[in-house]
Amino acid sequence: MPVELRKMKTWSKLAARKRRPSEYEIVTTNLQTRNRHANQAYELSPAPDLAMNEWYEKNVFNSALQHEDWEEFRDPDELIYRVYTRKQDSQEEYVDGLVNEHNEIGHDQDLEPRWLDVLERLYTPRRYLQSALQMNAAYLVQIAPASTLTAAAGFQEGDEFRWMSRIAYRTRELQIAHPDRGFGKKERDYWENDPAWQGIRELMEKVLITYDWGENFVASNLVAKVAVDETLRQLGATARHNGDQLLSHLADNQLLDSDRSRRWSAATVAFSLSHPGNNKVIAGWIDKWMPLARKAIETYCSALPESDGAADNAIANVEAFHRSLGLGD
Amino acid sequence: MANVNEDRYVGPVMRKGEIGDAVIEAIQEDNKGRDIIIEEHESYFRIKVEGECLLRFETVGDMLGSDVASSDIESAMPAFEGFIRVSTDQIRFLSK
Amino acid sequence: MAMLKMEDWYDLARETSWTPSYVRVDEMFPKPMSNDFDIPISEWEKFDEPYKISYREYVRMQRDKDVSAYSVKAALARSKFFENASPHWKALLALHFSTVGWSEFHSASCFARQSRFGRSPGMRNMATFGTLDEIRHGQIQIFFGYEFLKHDAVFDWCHKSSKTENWIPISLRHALDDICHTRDATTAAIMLTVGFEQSFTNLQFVALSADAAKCGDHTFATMLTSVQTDEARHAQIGEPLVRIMCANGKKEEAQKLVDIAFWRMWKQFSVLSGVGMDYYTPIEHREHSLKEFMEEWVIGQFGRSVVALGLDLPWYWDELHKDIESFHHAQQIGLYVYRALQWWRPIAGVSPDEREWLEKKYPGWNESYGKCWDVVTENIRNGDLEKTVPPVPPLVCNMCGLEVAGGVGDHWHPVNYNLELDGRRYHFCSSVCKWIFEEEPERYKGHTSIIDRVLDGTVPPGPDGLFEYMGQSEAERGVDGYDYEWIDGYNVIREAAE
Amino acid sequence: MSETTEFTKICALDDVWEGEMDVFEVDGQEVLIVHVEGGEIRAYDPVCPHQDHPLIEGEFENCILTCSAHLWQFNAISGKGVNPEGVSLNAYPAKVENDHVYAVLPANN
Repeated sequence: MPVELRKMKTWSKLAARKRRPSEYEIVTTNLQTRNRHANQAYELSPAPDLAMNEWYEKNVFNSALQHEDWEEFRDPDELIYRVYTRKQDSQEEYVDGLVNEHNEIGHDQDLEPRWLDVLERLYTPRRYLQSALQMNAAYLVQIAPASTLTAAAGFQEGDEFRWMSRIAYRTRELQIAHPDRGFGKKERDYWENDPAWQGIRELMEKVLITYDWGENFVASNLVAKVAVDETLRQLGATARHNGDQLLSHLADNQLLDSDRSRRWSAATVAFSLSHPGNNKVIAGWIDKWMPLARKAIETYCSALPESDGAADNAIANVEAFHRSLGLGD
Repeated sequence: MANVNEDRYVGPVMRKGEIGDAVIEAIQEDNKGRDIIIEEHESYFRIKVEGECLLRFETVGDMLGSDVASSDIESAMPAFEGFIRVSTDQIRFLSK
Repeated sequence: MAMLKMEDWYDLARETSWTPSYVRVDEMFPKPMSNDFDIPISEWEKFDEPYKISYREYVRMQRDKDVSAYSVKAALARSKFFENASPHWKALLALHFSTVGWSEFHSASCFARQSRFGRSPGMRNMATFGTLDEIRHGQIQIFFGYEFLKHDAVFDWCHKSSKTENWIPISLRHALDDICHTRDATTAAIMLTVGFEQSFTNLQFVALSADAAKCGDHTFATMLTSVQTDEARHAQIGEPLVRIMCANGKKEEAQKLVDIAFWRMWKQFSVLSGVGMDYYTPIEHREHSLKEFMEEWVIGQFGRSVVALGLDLPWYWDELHKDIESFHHAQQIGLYVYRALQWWRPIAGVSPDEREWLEKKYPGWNESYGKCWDVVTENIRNGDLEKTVPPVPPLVCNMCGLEVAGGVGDHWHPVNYNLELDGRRYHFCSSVCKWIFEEEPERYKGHTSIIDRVLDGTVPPGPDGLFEYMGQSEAERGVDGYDYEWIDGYNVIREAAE
Repeated sequence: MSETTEFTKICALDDVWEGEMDVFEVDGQEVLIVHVEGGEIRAYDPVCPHQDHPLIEGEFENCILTCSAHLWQFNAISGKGVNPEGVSLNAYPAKVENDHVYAVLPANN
């Protein structure tokens, strides 16, 4: 009857190692096609006739960040969709609990006016920042040259959206508790005009228009995102000292997502270092973007109450992350 | 050609099962006065309501004896006809 | 105070647009990525998500969906369903899993383009769910396809086909890159969600699921509908976009995007779903023919919604009606006679019983396509297997990448629509594929079909050159799924007659 | 039934990759070969000591072998019960030589 069935243990592309692949490797590797031909990433007219083929050639194939086979990259968390939703559902369950508990004890009503000023100016406008981070992660999804990178960036996009949503949620709660204040009304104005935000906004806008895939990855995931997440850590610490336990817990939870981004980003750097010259390229971009990042941290942190040392702490944490990347001198 | 929209029938396509059955009952309850057609296929029901279809989660919950959210409906609704409007308490399917 | 309802706070989550001042707006939303069609930003910001959901609800719901879908698979893993499935169904599973998994994964990038370059925050948020959904659809289908690998090496193509230069992945990439990946955010959103997801994914994920359920393949049936529950949500991005375009005098532009995308995906699905439903599904398990499913889901449901949205039916609607009755029948003959070019084991699907079914569903089939199969059948009965494989390569359409087959009546009528441009001759299977090319020749003219590549020397010469080029080892060349035993049905008839 | 200490060739090392287990039949006798992550090879009686259910139908993840019948779990290196404790898989001596797996099987009657 039917033709003799041939059998295989795993995908031919994963067979050489003679090790049972993980579910992550089975479902996330080797799925990209736009990394096949330099001038014809997409199956239509080659560059320059097709704008998108030209875009991809210029920004990926001709990027200073190079690797012979990006598809070999692996996310150290081996995160797959069904694990992502499971983990984030648990985290959101926890955050729901936090928000509810604090609600029941009238947390928002009890906050000091001085602290409410801080929330209004430095916390609730962060949904614009989260939106910028969400947009940039989405750029990485569509430009990254390997499916394992695409997936990691996709989950990061989800995380940024998660916190944009939570901040919107908290903004409305604060508005309900303090209807006479600017919550829910003045965030855009702060984001666009308040001096405290201008460093961060300048940094994010400039990252967003950095279309070279390698530089965008470095500028966002190794510098800008790290820097702005460190400003959140400082905000969370200040909140703790000002009786806002809720915000300090929310910041801690958000930083768990940031840690995951740092893990896959650091792993991307480690993976890319096998290609000669990449360490200089990456270090060069970090140096290029750090002045803006420092300025962003300083303008934001100096607006925090009792802010002595906040900016220095944040910058030190960013620099420590950079040292951990093993780029050498 | 059957593309006249004045009397377009709209509504969800529900996977067969407990939720699907409850949705059929709830739609019949919440759309009285409108013509309703239930088409049975091998693995799904197509529920067609003339002009507009209202699906209230509370009514579905009454049929099931448990709380129902839009996510419960979505998980059993692979398709629908009409322009959908989803909110916390209900889904409406509009014909135009 | 209890938890806020989504309506109470959601509006804030879509007030996230700002006016950049450190960079220019046209730098942040460059034209190739973000076409505003000269519609003011204030109009785009009217985008109101028809299908609203919060991140919090999303992860809860999606977690539950996966728990259900994967648990059905685990429960049935030992049922030996696959080992006992007919070669028909195995061919269908191979065709589905080796083309659909990776192409859905790619769609994550298309939604990401909408999240980054969409002009309205509501659209950017909805598209973020789209990105996550499509990662799911890639991963779950690849995982389910992987299960079969230990039974059949054909399923290696679930993982490897995307990068190969086999003619089918070329054809599929060409279509999807055209509508999803090489377009700006607004265009891609309309083409993908209106031109494709609101129409054809229902065929493969709801209609085919009914066939799968009838076959007893509950793992596949459950997975298909579970995937489509996501599609039905994120596909709604297109509705407000089309409304905004129509309200701002850009109906014609929106119409063209839908017309192009719909036709391009019709060609893909006529092969994937058409051959799958009318030839690869065992007849005792067929819920409907492709034509009947098309009438329900596409001609009917999709056609009505396009008109309700304020657009017209695509100009080629009459052509489509004819194509529904013919195109996939012609492609099926090509898939079978050139079977070595496929990585799976194609099914002829024309035993006497099946021919009776085809004649009933497509009156006149016997007098047209049936006559071609008469010749194939006769050659097999006489043992002239080499005569069942045409000596010359097929002519391939420079748009859809599928065989230029044409219609069949008393005679075979392959109509070759062609045109000359810059000294090169392009061939098309239909007036619509040719129309798409002529609308924007720059997009398409530099692409070569698999046959162009044979003729221009890109494909190495020699009998194995094409297979090497397409990434097919000798063991990966398609052979008749039944080793020709389906012919026994005819022998019985002949013996009875004698 | 008598004991023997003779090693029998069971399979090629390629047949069972790291992280995999498989059942092989040699001279009418079945043996479960487990290739633990990290490289160690073990040979076991292929049925669960609980109710003789085939272990191959269970899961093998992170050095833990789980029987699909009642979810009894065993450490794949020691063969000892993890849940419940105090039970063990029936282990056969095993070794790798020249890229092949050998084990000492109970005598074949």
